[in-house]
Formats: sequence, C-alpha cells, structure tokens
Amino acid sequence: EDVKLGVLLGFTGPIESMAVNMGAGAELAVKEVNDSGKFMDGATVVPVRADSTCIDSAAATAAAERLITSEGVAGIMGAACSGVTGAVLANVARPNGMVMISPSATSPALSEAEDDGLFFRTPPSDARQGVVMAEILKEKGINSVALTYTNNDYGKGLADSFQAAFEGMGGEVTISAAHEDDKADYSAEVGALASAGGEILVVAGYADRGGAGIVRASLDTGAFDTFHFPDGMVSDATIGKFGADVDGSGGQLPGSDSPGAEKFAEVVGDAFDPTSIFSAESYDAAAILLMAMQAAGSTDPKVYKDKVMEVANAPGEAILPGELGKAMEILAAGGDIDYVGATAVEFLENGDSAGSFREVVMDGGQFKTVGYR
Amino acid sequence: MSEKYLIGDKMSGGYGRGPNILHGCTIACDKGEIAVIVGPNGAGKSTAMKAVFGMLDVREGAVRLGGEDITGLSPQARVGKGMAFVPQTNNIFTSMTVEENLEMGAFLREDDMKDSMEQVYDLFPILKDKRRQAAGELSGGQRQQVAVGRALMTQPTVLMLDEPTAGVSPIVMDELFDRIIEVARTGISILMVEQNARQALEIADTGYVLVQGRNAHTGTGKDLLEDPEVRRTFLGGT
Amino acid sequence: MDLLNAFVALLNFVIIPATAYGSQLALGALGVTLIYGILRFSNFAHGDTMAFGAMITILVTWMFQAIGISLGPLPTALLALPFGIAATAGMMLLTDRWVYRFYRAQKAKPIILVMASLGVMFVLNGIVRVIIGPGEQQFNDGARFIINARDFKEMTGLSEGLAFRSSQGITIVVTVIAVAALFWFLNRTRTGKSMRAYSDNEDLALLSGINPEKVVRVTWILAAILATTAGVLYGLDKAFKPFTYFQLLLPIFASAIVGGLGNPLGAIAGGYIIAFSEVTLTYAWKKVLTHALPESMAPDGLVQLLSTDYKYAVSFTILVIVLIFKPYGLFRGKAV
Amino acid sequence: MIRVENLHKHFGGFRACDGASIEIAQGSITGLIGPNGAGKTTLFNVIAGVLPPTDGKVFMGDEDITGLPPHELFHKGLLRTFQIAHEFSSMTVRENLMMVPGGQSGETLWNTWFHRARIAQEETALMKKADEVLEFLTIDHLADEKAGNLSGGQKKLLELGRTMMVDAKIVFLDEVGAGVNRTLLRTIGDAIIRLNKERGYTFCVIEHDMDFIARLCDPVVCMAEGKVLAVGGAKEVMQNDLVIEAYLGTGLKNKVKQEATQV
Amino acid sequence: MNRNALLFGGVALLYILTGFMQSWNTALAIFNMGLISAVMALGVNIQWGYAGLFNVGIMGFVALGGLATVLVAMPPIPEAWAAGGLRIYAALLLGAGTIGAAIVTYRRMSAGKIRALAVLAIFVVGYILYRGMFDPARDAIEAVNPALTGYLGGAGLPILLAWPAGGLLAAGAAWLIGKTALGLRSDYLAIATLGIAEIIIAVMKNEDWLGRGVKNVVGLPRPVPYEVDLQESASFVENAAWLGLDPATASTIWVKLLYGCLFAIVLLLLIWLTQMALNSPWGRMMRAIRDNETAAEAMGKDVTRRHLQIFIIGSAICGMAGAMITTLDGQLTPGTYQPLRFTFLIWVMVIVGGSGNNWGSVLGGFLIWWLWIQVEPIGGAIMNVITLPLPDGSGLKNHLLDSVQHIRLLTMGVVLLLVLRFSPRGLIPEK
Ligand SMILES: Nc1ncnc2c1ncn2[C@@H]1O[C@H](COP(=O)(O)OP(=O)(O)OP(=O)(O)O)[C@@H](O)[C@H]1O
Ligand SMILES: Nc1ncnc2c1ncn2[C@@H]1O[C@H](COP(=O)(O)OP(=O)(O)OP(=O)(O)O)[C@@H](O)[C@H]1O
Ligand SMILES: [Mg+2]
Ligand SMILES: [Mg+2]
Repeated sequence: EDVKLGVLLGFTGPIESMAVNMGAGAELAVKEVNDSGKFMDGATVVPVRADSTCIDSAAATAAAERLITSEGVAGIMGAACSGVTGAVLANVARPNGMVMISPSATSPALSEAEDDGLFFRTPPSDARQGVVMAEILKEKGINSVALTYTNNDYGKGLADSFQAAFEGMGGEVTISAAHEDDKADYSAEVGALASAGGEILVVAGYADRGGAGIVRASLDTGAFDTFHFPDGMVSDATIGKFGADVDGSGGQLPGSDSPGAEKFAEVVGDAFDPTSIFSAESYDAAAILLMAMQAAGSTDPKVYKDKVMEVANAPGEAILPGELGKAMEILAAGGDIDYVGATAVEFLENGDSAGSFREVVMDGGQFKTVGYR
Repeated sequence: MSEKYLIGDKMSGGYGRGPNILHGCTIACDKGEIAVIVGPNGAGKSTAMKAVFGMLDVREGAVRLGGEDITGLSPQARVGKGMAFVPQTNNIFTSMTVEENLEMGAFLREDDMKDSMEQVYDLFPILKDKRRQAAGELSGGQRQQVAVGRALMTQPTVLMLDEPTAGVSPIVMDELFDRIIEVARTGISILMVEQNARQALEIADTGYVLVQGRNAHTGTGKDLLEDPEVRRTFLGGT
Repeated sequence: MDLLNAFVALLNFVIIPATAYGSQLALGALGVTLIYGILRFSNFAHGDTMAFGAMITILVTWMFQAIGISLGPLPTALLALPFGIAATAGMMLLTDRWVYRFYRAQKAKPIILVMASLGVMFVLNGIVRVIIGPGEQQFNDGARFIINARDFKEMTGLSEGLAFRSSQGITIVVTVIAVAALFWFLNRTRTGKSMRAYSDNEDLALLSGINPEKVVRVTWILAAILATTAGVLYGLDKAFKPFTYFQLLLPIFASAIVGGLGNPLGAIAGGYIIAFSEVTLTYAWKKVLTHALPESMAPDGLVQLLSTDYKYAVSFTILVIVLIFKPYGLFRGKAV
Repeated sequence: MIRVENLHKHFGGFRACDGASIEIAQGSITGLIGPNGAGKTTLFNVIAGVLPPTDGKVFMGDEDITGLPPHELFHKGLLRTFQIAHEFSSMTVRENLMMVPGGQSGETLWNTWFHRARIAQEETALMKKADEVLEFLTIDHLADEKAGNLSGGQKKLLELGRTMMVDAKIVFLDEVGAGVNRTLLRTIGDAIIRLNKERGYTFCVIEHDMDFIARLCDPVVCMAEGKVLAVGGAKEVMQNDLVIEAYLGTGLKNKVKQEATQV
Repeated sequence: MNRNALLFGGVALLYILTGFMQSWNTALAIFNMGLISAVMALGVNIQWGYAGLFNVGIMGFVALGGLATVLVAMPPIPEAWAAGGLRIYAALLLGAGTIGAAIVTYRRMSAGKIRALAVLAIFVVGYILYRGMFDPARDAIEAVNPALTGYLGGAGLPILLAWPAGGLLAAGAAWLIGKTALGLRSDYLAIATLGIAEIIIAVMKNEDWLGRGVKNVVGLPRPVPYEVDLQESASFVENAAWLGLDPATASTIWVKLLYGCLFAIVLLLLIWLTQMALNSPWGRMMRAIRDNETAAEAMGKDVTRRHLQIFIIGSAICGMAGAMITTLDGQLTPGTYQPLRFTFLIWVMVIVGGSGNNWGSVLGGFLIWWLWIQVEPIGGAIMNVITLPLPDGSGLKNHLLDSVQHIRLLTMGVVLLLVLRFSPRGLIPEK
C-alpha cells in the first residue's frame, strides 16, 4: 500500500546545485502528506529519486523508464530542464500514460507539445514573464537597459519576449548578450555589456550560476550597480552574495498576494533555503500530484490526470503550504479545493501555469515585496 | 681458479611470459679485463647483457658481482653497485641537451664531474661543439658517442656496452677502442657486444661466441680470431 | 575626445580582467603541462583535483574563521592553503599508488592512462560533491579590492572607474612566481633534470640510477601544489562550485596545448592567449571609441566584431589557427 | 639517375648540408662515406622528400623531384632505408613486408567489400614473396613475431627486406650494416651486387664499414661538413689524405689497405 | 574466441537481468541506446584503433547528425522561407565565395605586401556584404512566430533519410576539418577537434534560423508508429491481449523493438563493412600508418590522404549515430551536447572494449552504456549498504543518503577503474 512518487530532477550535471533544494522541496510535500496520515486511507508515499541529468536525454528517458516500468511510480514530479522534459514526455510518459508535473521546465515550446492531458508545470511560461518585466521597468521610468540571458531555452525565451515587449513600449535594449552558465569567466560579457551601456542591467539567468558571475563582475568593475532580476535570480543566493551591494535593484517572480511564500518559508524552517529557485515550485508540483490522486481516489494516472486541474484551480477551499493534511481531509470527504501553494498555482487549459507575479525590490540587503501583478 | 669479478652464470630466461631466449649461457669478466660477445643477429647477445643488468627475468642461473649474488637486484640497485650499461637502442635522452645527457650519466655521483666531462669531450670533440643541442637532433653516429659518453661519466667498476661502435666512423671507432683499453687498464671490467668483431676481439681478453642463446665458443680474443670456423661463420672473414 | 578615459575603460574591462583570468588558466595549465611533461598523459582529473584541493582549503578556512584566526587584509584561505595542499598531495599519492602505478608498470599506452584519469575524475567528482555538496560556496574574506572603481573615480576625477581586486593581484603574483620556480626547478636542479630524463626515456633513466618512484612522487606533489593553489585562487576570485571546476578543464587544456604541452612557459603564454582572445575579440569597442574619438565621430553601433555568444568559438578558432602554423604549440611542446 | 645540385640544408644557423652536389649514375652502386655528422643522412632525407631543402635541386633523370613527398617518390621507384630502424612495431614481420608493394587492389575500400577473391589471390603471391625475402635474410623463423620484438640487427635486416619487396629503380641504404653480423653482411653485399647486375637497380649506400664499401662501391663519395670532400674509385678515395685525416684516421689506414688488397 | 563469446554473453546477461529485475521496457530502452553507442564506438575505433587519430570532437559530428534530422524531416515553414530563406542561403554562398576568392587570390598572386592587402580587402568587403545580406534575412526569419518556429524548417522528408544525410553532413564537416587540422599530432589534434566541436555546438545554439538554437525543435516525426496510436488500434490491443500483455506495455515494448531492429540493421551492416576492411590490405596499411607514419610514407602510402579518408568515414558514422539518437529522442536540443557525454563516454567505450578491435568497441558500447544508466540504482544500493551500520537519523547518515545521486558518477568511476585494471588493453584487445 506504499504509493511511489517519482522525483526526476537533474541531480548531476549543470543544474545539480539547484536540484538539491528542488528535491528537498518535493520531498517536504511528501513528508507533510505522510505525516498527516490521511492520504488514500493511510497509504504512505515513498519518493523515488531519479537523475534526469538535464543534458542527457537518453539517460533521462532511461531513468524515467525505470521509474515507470520498474519502480512502478504513480506519478512523476519532473523533469527539470525543458530539453529532457520534452524527451521524457514524448518517449516515456505519454506512451505509458503517466502524469508529469514539471517544477522548472519553462520553455514556451512545451505549451504546444502533445501530451494527452498528462503534462503540467508549476512555473509560468517564460513568454508571460517577459511582458510583466517590461511593464515593471517601464513603470519605473527606465527606458534603456542592457540585457544578458543564460543561453538556454529559459533564458533565450525570456529575453526574446522581454525585448519584444520592452521595445514595443518604446524602451531601448542596448545589447542582448547570451552567457553560458558555469563558465570560468564572464569578463568578455561584462565588457560588452558595459560598453553598450544602459540604465540598468537585466540578468535573465540563475542566481548560483552564470547570472551571479555576471553580477559579480559588473559590480567589481563598476559597470553596473543596479540590476533587474527575473525569477531565476530572486533568491537567497543573490541576497547572500550581493545583499546591500545591489540595493535598489528590482525583480519579479511568480507569486500572488496569497501568503503562500511566507507559509512555505515557515514550513521549510531551516531545512533548506525556501527561496532557492524552483524549490517552491517543486513542493507545489509534488503536492498537486498527491492531491489529484486523493481527489480521484486512485493512483492510476489515467484516472487522476483529470483531477489535476480541479484541485489546482478554483473553485474550492484555498490551500496553502502546510495545509496539505487539511486538503487531504477535504478531498477524502468529497469536497473541492483550490490549491494555492507556495507559488499561487493556477493551471491554464494546456497545463501551463497562469502565473501571477510578485514584484520585489532589494532594500537593505533583502528582497522586499512591493506589489503583485 | 677463483671466480671472475662479474659473472652471469648459466643464465636462462626470456621476455615477459615468452619462451626462453637464453639457454644456460655464461658470461664473465674480471677486473681490468675486456670481454667481448659476438654472434649472429638475434643470437641473444643483447638479451644476455640485459639479463646481467637485471632488465630481464633470469629464470635459471645467477648473476654475481664480486662474489655477491645480485640476481634479484633491480637495475637501479646495480647502478648503485657501480655497474653501467649502454643499451643497443634508445640509449640517449633525445629531448635533453648533450650536456644534460652526460650529467644524467653522473646522476649518482656526488663529487665534481667537470673533469670526467672534459675527458668525454676530449674523446669525442664533436660533442663539445654540440653540447647545448638536443641529443635527438644529432646524427646517428653522434648519438652513439653521446651514449658511450654518458656511460663513461658514471665512473663505473663494470662497464657494459651493447654495440658501442655501431654507426660510428672509423676514426672515432679507433679512438673509442683505444679509450676502452685505457679504461680497462684502470681496473674496470668491460663487457661488450660487438659486430665490428675483428677489431673488438683484437683487444679482448676473453671472447664469447653466442649462438641461439648458448655459448658456442669461448676463448681469448686471439684464439677466436684464429679459429677458422669462427672467422668464417661469425666474423665475415673468408 | 578623452584618451585617458578610453585607456582606463580598456584597462578596466579588458586588460585587467583578461590578465587575471589568463593567470588563473595559466596556473591550472601549469599543472596539466607538468603531468603531461613528466608522466606523459593528459590528466583529465586535474579540474576535479583543483576542486578537491580548494574544498579542503575551504573547510580549513571555515574552521579558522570560526575560531577567529585571520590574515588581516589578506584572505584567511591563504593560511589554510598549506593544509589543502597537504591533503591533496596525500590524495594524489594514494591515487597514484592505487591507479596509475599499475599502468606504469605495465607500460600501458598513454590513452589508457587518460581513461584511468577519467575514472579518477568521476570518483573525485563524487567525493567532492558528497563532502561539500554541488552548490556554490563563499570563503573569501579580507580586503576585496586593492583599488575599487568608485574610489578610483574620486581619486582621479575621471569618469571611468578602475577596479583591481586583491584576488586578482594575488593570482598574478603567484602565477609569475610559480612559473619561474617551476622553470628553474625543471631546468636547473638535479631532481628537476632527473624528472625530465625520466619523461624522456624511462628505461634509460633507470640505467642512470634515477629512482622512478621518487620522480613520480615529486611530480604528483608539485601537481598537487599547483592544482590546489590554482583552485583556491580561482575560488577566491570568482566562487567555488564543483561543476565550474570541471568546466574549467577545457580552457585549461586549451591553454596548455596552445603553449606547447610539457613547457611551463607555454602554459603561461597559452593561458593569456586564451583569456585575451575570449575577452578582446568579442569586446564592444563603443565605449572606448566614444571616449577616444571626437564627439562627432562617436559610433552608434556597438562596434563589436562578433557577439559574445561566440566567445568560445573565437578562442578555439585562435587555438586552431595557432596550431596550424605551430603544430606543437608556441613553445614547441611534446607529443606522445 | 639522381643528380643533386648545390644542395643546402640548414637547421637554424647550422649547415648540415652546405652546397653538396652529387651524381648517382644509372646502374652504379655509389658509396657515401664521411665522418659522423657530415650530413649524409640529411642528404638522403632531402632526396627522399622527408626534409625540404633550404636551397638546391634534386633531379631524377631529367625530372625535378625536389620536395616531392616520399610516397610519390616511392611510386617513381625510389626506395630508402632508415639509419635508425623504422619498423611497424605492432605488426608481424611478414606483414611489415607485405604492406610494402604499392597499388594493391586490397588497399581500396570498395574492393575489400566486393572483390575478396582478387585480394586473396594477390595476398597469396605477396606472402610467398615475403617469405622468400625473410628466408634470404635468415629471419624466416620470426615471420609471425611482432616486429617490435626483433633484435637490433634483425630490425635493420627487416628494413633492408622492405626494399626487396618491390622492383625499385634506385635504392638508398643508410647504414644497413651497422649492427648486422659481418658474415650476414657479406651475403647482403652479394645480394646487392646481384640485384645491381641482374635487375639493374641503382644503389646509393652509406656505410662506415670500409670492407663493405671497398667490395661493392664504385664510385665512392666522401662528404664532410656538408660538402663533398672527394669522389672517385674506392681505393682512390680511401687513400686520399683529406679523407684519411677527416674520416678514416691513421690507425685504420694500413689495415684498410691490407684488406682492400685481399678482396 | 571463447573468452569473447563469454564476454558478450556476460553483457547480454546484464541486459536480461535488467529485464527480469527491473522491466523489459527499461532493458530495451537501454539496449536501443546501447546499439547506437556501439555504432558511435565503431566510428571512434575506426579513427583511433585503425589509424591512431585522436579525435575528441565526436560531439560535434553527433550534433551535426542531429541537425540533419531537423533539416530533413521537419516540415518546411513557408512563411519563413518567404521572409528570407533564399536570401540567407545566398548570403552563405556569398560568404563561402569570399573565402574561395581569398584563397584563389592568395594562390595566384606572388607573396608580398600587395597580396596581403588584396586578401585582406577581399575579406573585409566580403564580410561587410555578407553581414549586410545575412543579418536582415536572419532577423526576418527569426521573427516568424518565434515562440514556436522562427526557423526555416526542414525538407519534410521521411526521417529515415536523415540517417544517411546526417552521415553526409558530418562527412562534409570532417572533410573541411581534416583539410585544416589533420596535420596535427596526438593531443594537439585532440584539442583542436574538441575546439571545433565546441564551435559547431556554438553555431547550433546561436543560429536560430537554422535549427531554432537553444529553443529546441520538438516533435520530430518518427519512423515507427506512436504508442498512443497503437493503444487505440483494436487489432493491436487484441494481439497484445493474446500475448497476455496490457496495451500500454505491449505498445511501448513493440515500438522499442521496432527501433531496435532499425538500429541493429545499421550496426550489423557497419560491423560487416568494418571487419572486411580491417582484415584486408587496407587495414594492414592503416595499422602501418598508425605504427610509423614516416616509414609508411617512405613505403609509398599517402598518409595525408589516408588520414583524411579515415577521418571522414569515422566522423560520418558518428554523424549517422547522431541522427539516430535524435530520431529516438524525437527532438533536437543543442544544449544537451556536452563533451563528457558525447565524446568522452564514447572514448571510454572504445578503450574499455579494446581499441583496434571492432568487436571490442561494440562490446564496450553495450557495457558502458548499461553502466552509465545502471550506476544510478547500483550507487544507491551501495550507499544503502554503507550507511546500514550508521544509526538511523544520524546527521552523517542523512547527509550520505542525500548525496546518493553523486554516488552515480563515483560508481561509474570505480567500475571504469576496475575494468581497466583487469584488462588494461581492453576487454577484447587487438590481436
Ligand atoms: N633536426 C636537426 N636539428 C639540428 N641539427 C641537426 C638536425 N638533424 C641533423 N642535424 C645536424 O646535422 C648534421 C648532419 O647530420 P646527419 O644525420 O646528416 O649526419 P650523418 O652524416 O648521417 O652522420 P652519421 O654517420 O653519424 O649518421 C649533424 O651535425 C647533426 O647534428
Ligand atoms: N622485447 C622482446 N620481446 C620478445 N622477444 C624479443 C625481444 N627482444 C628481442 N627478442 C628476441 O630475442 C632474440 C634475441 O634478441 P637479442 O636482442 O638478444 O639479439 P642480439 O644477439 O642482440 O642480436 P643483434 O646482433 O641483432 O642485436 C631475437 O630472436 C629477438 O627476436
Ligand atoms: Mg643486440
Ligand atoms: Mg647518418
């Protein structure tokens, strides 16, 4: 009567440092559900980790294959990185009729992938964030920015949509330069960015990878001292590394004015950094999977896949992190819930997250929330 | 008759796990004596030398130096005991300069080696001109001179030379043989393999003819030179 | 028109960063080149060795920081460095005993050793991550800057700032010392010469009375010193993250090869070539030109030869071109 | 046959060949002697296309062959051996010989897939030929041994054997005798004479063994310091004072005279 | 021979055990990639084992093969072609023409300042014209529905055609590379090829008009039916039921078997071709060249040409394998091309299997690929055993269990070292 839940993340390879807290986030949700003892009449959920490597589709599909056909998981929380996620979805999940909820695949292309209603993701697609970001900057009265993005589908997609939106509003992007993550040195990029100039630097990257390198080098050389951070950069890592040095910089990340994020931080305690990128999304993804099973009263993906949308969206009682036990109870009783979770999840028809955003500003070395949109 | 200073006694052995190449072959050389090994190609002359120097598994028989059994010693340890060896091929450090090659010969010596180096340069004047040049850029005969020079730098008690004169011009060869005699006079045992057998046997105290890993003839240099059978089959004489 | 500002901008964004980065690469490349030169194989584990050494140093640094030992303006890590080196040297000697010695005895082809080093790389990879985790770690303290951009502007009244970090300074100084010391050691000392002799002709080295085990030991210890120092200095300047150290392997090898494998001077030259080609060829000259040219001629565009997307492509193109004209690298290295 | 005109080969500032001009007549066995470092091997390497000359020209008949790559020279019938043996060490001794002939149909990939029979036929013939050569060189018992495991002298023999696998026009031998047993060297000398007489091969031979030179070669060229010192019949050259001073030395002078008269 | 049969049997057993202990789906999935890995290993073995060419640019050729699948099989995007398709190819031709003109000028004119200036002028003018033509065309193409297309698309042909096309594309690149870099020796060639592979990847990542760059191309057509369609086909479900299988399992296994057959045909054909070539005068000549280039050259073998030939063949095989991988994945993701996975892992296969021996490489391919996937569960199991004696809930135990994913690479390393230790010349060494 153990129910297995696949946790398929890039534990080794380029996003290995992010995967640590993503895995922890997912397992936190599992633990919470288990502790409540209410899941499927007292069944325990066992998370089974597998490595999607982020860069090796063949290894990722093999790992997914193992999760499904050999471990017999009831659902997959994953995968990370849009590339391998697409491969796993097309080659393993869909053929086997397995539900996948990705906490970090943000490529717009996945919106269109054929998925038979099996694929969902908790973070919003990059296309939307770009527009939001352009609005925020414009409202701040900023007209000219330099832009750098991490050279993958996330960064490129975000940069493209931002640039289109910003220029559409009359702003100027002086340069749009890609950077590769985890490289030894970013002087070349910073040199080019500084030369191009701009009121601020938009860093569409990751807080503990190339993005951080760019910010560090920009500060050190005095190229820029205010930045704008999309979701990948708004994290404790940025606070820890730069803190007050980047005071005045702004940013936004998925979130609503629900107290989800704060609740999530409470639930996490000091187990790990609750703001680390995609850990909250992972928590939500795992929670939704389990709640959908509970709602359907079945661990068969073919049965519960239709419930995913129901539990995640209104109507129903709003559920925040730490309230998974309560949710299980309501669902067991046949009630309806609207899972808000740590990131204000709301699924669109195609399985994407609708995504409302929380706007923040770095102030005194801390990210302060200044509004929602 | 007491035993000679260096003796490879009834040695049998081969390369790796391969068959025996030496079959109970004996080679010996006393202090101040020159012993020359001759024989057809592939007879096992070089193999015998390597066996004496411990670069080969001696499966039967023994190697003794001054009465002490050194069969089990590593080549390095034998260098420490005053033995020096010039192999037939790959006998120089190609990427190092001539001078560094000579220095390496004296690696274990603590004393000043300037003198010995001068002596080598006297013997092979061409090397002095080339002393800052990488040894790998030398001509075949010059390389051979470096190799011999390196061994002379060791100031050994036993000097083993595998075809020291191969590719060396006649004038240098004469000098070299003269020098070898000189060195032997100072009480050093010299064991060498030669294909320029007539010249070599002329200066040899003992000569060994090896055929297929076995001692075919043994005698003084003179004896062997005069032996018509040996002359015809091994020395290219008519 | 303002040549001084143009020059300062160039210095600040191109010359100083490229020099510092070049030194970091050069220090790494020195280790690679040393192992190639003496033990005759490309050691793929070098990046992870750097990570290992840096990791130990970080752990010790944290300990020192916890008990309040510091070096004043210099980073505490320098104090911890010897411990890192000792541990790394020990680790490498053990690896040699367990892994490489066997293949040496077998006289295995270099490629086998390369593959073995790949195996060692995987193992170190795992060990480092198990101990310190895959995330990024900060351990620098002390004064971050020798000059920072803001102070420079105030001091000189120029509109362009100039920043020079202490870690950059330390790296450059250490690199110069390391290459000089290594060069002197290999070419002038007895042990150094015996190491070169060993690498040239192992059998003959034996016949000269050189102790091969000692040569190998010294090589690994030197490599440990170089790797740990390189790893720590890189970590101080940028940040410590195991995956980045693995990624560093590529430019490090490129540096060692461009300069000529086995040649310490080559490693240095190579490091700077790779670093400068990365930084300069994709540099946008707009800023410098705006300062340097009369206002009427100030450029509109970025004046960039190639976008930064292609910076690796550019540095590798340079590498290939250098090799086409100098097939054994700038300083004629070895080939096995 | 081969004419070398005013050949220069410099290594940095050092002049290994310094304006040497040599003519190798068709059908001759030309001897090339000279002290160590005289530039003999360098000369060979330039002729054989291994090194580009600094200056000067090489002709084969009337054709200018300066700087042609070795493999093209091979197909023109120019073969050479190496002073320091260049065996294919991981191949068997027999394979070392069988690979030599050019234009084997089995060297084209297409044929290896679709014309197996023809290849098999050629191979049988090649193998027979190789075995003959090995027998002549007294190393037939080593036919299946890895060439890397041969003794120093045997490698030199193999080096010579390769030139016997094809019909050459001119063969350059760089110290085939060094390290080869003198009795065997006599036999080799006989074979060279036979090839020269019966098949009309031209030879150019570098050797430090004066018996061998004296027996085989006419003319003999003596080089020193990159230049030609003397040319002429074997006796003539060996009695040339310059040659004696630079190369033969007095110690050997008398001996050589004796031996030469003996032959 | 016996030993070899035993080794192959052993590896087969690993796969069979996987089938029984995990699932046949897993076993087959690994097996299919094993087949492709074996093909790649053959390609590398031809270059290294036959001719001693140290090519560390495998990744680049594999990626080109992947690109070929997009260019061959994706439907063309008419809007994009209309926007700038012809212009962009014309610009590329112009670029190539510039280089050609520069080379011709360089050859025709005698050395001197004038020549240098002429060549420089050609380059500068050519580059400016090229950029003037290329940039607007590129921007126009990339502006066509960037989130979903933004590239020219492909030829809309059956995807199986992409396999030979991938081979050809890789061969073309290999020809270019070979012409410039094959003069280099050992590690120098290695790093040059490594660099060129990085350049190829950089182009694929950044030239969105060609293959969408880092935005990836998903939904490539397949040479085999879709599982979902099978599951909906009544006859298939019936057959599955007759075999006692549920439709999902039956369909996934069936599709994998079909793929497996396609890959196996390629592999067997290649083995036959390479074995024939190796055991012939051609193979002998190649080994001679590998042993001693100078001597081979003196014996009339055109070393440069042969090196180029073998470099092209080996690279073409890798390109074909790349097309096969992308076909199997069903998508092109340039960001996933990493040297560790697509170059060094293949090298490990060749060396562990036994370089110079085709069977060895094939065995290495199957073994190492199996390990690459299975070290994950193996590593986990090992960690469980290690932490067994530690008290539950202790910090160390938790830390170790949290790190279990990193044991994956560690295990890989240990196994690699063990295999190399017990057969230093490879499992099936060259004779
Ligand atoms: N690559 C090189 N670089 C520098 N000097 C060289 C190089 N190759 C040869 N030399 C020098 O050129 C000279 C001629 O060498 P070469 O090999 O032609 O001599 P040789 O006449 O064949 O002598 P030997 O009889 O000893 O074989 C020698 O002094 C040698 O040191
Ligand atoms: N490394 C080796 N491995 C296996 N067999 C070898 C090896 N070296 C030599 N042999 C074989 O051992 C035999 C004796 O070789 P050795 O080198 O002792 O001959 P040699 O008497 O010195 O001949 P030469 O006068 O030609 O130098 C030869 O038949 C040779 O093939
Ligand atoms: Mg010998
Ligand atoms: Mg010579």
